[in-house]
Amino acid sequence: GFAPDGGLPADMIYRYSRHLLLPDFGVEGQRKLSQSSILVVGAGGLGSPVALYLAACGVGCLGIVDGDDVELNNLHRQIIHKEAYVGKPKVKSAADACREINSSIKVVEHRHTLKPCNALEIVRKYDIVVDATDNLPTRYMISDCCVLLNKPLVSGAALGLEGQLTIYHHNGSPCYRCLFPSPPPVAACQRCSDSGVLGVVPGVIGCLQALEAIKVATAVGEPLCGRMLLFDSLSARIRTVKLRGSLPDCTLCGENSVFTEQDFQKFDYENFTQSPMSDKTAPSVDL
Amino acid sequence: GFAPDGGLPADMIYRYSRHLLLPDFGVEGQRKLSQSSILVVGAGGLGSPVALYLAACGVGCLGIVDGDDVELNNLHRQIIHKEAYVGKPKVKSAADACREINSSIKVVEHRHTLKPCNALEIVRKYDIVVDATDNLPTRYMISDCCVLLNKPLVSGAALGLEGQLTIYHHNGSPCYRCLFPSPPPVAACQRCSDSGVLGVVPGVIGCLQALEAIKVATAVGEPLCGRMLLFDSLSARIRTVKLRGSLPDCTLCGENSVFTEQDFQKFDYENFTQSPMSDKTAPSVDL
Amino acid sequence: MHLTLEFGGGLELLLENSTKVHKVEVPLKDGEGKVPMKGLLSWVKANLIKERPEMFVKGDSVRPGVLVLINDCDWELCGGLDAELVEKDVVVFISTLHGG
Amino acid sequence: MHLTLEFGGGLELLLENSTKVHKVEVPLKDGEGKVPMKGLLSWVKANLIKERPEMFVKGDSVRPGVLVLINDCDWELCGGLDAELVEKDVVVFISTLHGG
Ligand SMILES: [Zn+2]
Ligand SMILES: [Zn+2]
Repeated sequence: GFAPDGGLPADMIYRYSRHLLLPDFGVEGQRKLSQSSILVVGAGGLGSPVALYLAACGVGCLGIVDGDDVELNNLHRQIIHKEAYVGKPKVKSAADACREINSSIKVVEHRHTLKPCNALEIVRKYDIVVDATDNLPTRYMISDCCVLLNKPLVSGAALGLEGQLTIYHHNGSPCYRCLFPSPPPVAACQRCSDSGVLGVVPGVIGCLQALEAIKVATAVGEPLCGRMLLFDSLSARIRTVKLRGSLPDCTLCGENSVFTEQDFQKFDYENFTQSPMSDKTAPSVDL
Repeated sequence: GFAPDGGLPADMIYRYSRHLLLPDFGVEGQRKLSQSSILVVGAGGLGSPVALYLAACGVGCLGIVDGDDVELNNLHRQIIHKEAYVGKPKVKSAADACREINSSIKVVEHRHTLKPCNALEIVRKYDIVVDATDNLPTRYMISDCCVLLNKPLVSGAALGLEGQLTIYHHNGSPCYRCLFPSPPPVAACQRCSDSGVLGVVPGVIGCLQALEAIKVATAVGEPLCGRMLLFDSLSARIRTVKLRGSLPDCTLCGENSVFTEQDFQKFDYENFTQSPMSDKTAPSVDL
Repeated sequence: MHLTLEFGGGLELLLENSTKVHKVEVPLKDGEGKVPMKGLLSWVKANLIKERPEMFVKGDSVRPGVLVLINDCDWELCGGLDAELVEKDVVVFISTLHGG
Repeated sequence: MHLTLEFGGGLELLLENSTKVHKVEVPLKDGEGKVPMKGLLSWVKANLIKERPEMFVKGDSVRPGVLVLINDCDWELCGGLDAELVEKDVVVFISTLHGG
């Protein structure tokens, strides 16, 4: 990283020279990156490119949280994991891969499933949160947690041949509950294990999540606040649409919200969404 | 891969189950992928995600061609290379990484800079070519070679904070010379080593190149033929624009073209573009 | 009135042949040059949705988890159910994704 | 005539403050409601390009390596230099990239 006096050591100048040459980014952008801490929730299809690109680009502290182990049917899209890590914790696999490409940053392993009982403690340590998870209750939970702790949330999702991306709770943008005050019916909660996902689709969305996290960390460019990117891989069409802002009467981020950290820790997200927090169902492929 | 009788072995059903579940992709898509051979030219910023995602998704034969060695200042964006490979050939580094995530596919190392004298021989062996290079003369050369051998060319580029993507010479789409019959002035030929590049920008374009290569290989979806994707990372805007088709009077792909394989082997691309085929200039970062 | 309707995020599965883009002609009421979103939802439910209508509508509105965009803008910014559509508007219905 | 002009791929560096998007009012010739691309190029060169005009134009046209898009469509499909612009058109000038 940077020296305490803020100067750039010679090996860092060389490693990041292609960033330092960018007029819109430069030394100041690299310095802000090196001083930022980013938590990636989920080391799966989205989390793979997010963690690799954030590690490569020189984020100061990269946290990865995931409670699952690597499985062979993850490998078609989760490019951070090697076959040798099948059966081992995803967090360990992902953190090792990040250290192999950049030993100069700090990589922190949180080998847990993020839950209401541990989320506040973990998320509190970071400046920016990236939602790279795969299920609905966790998405509500992470958004609520980020509102309580006032952290920007770079949220991506991918399923089938489509992807979506936005930044919640930053620069006036809505939180997840502003957009979706009530959860969808259970039948609408499709998962990758139910419906499949083309491997490179979370790759595209994950790279874009890393980009947005970098933009938030460095204050370079216009982050996707109050906008959502919609990706349709079949037609190669990507549109960016305008979203509502944070709603004054939102039960979480609204001005009269009474939702506390204690409420959060007791909230039953699986019951709220009628949907489990893990995506481990074995797929039934009928050939 | 698939068994000779076309059946899917049980471990492949499990590995690719999330693809097999996709109605638009399914067993037939996976079979076509496993029977396809794709050449990635360049194992750099674009080639890193292209090679990783093509290996992960189960392309039958993945060729990688690059004559350079890994340098420390590549690592901020070239996520396929580990620090341990600095100073070693990029092709070896990239191929090892691909084998680590999928030992069931064939990975071929071409440890050369692609040149008019070797391009025909190498490209001829593959069904689809991905241009993941970093310089103008090589882009003309690969396009000419793909026209001569009638191969679809998935071409991506990234510089600074922007990226571009299209498929040349496929389904009536133009070749590089249809769009750019004359090369630009030398002063317009900026490189990553001159102007810098934000690391994740080639990540986004490379993932999209892998996607388009998969769509061409499987005949799923509408590939980016006769269209170009323009990516501006600062504004997070991605537009897809309509391009001209193949020009009847193009000197390369036009109906009256007289350009032969012999002409190709003798053509001086560096002289034509007044620009060198390698991007090795050390950057001068003035801090 | 000529409108372009697009369905995504899985909602296209409720439509014939899972077609995502529909160029449609929505009838106007006498003397009016506009169609309110409320009217469009009824029309879509009656004319395009082929199965499981509860995956598209709930009560008067779309079901929770569906974003509605009028000319690439969240319908909440345009009046929601009371938003008035005009000739050649593009309306997108997209189900939010949770996978990764 | 009101037009939106966008510059990318490095061409924005030729403009004031490297601004990419320019909403401009291009004067019409007497009695005409349209501006040909040829006329727009001259107007851009005279009014927007602040340095190195040879990086934007060559002869009557744009320099090699620049793509011109009228309403997201390659100008070669719209008549090239003779294409006629109308009110509210969006014209993009983008330099092709070679890096990776
Ligand atoms: Zn809210
Ligand atoms: Zn041609």
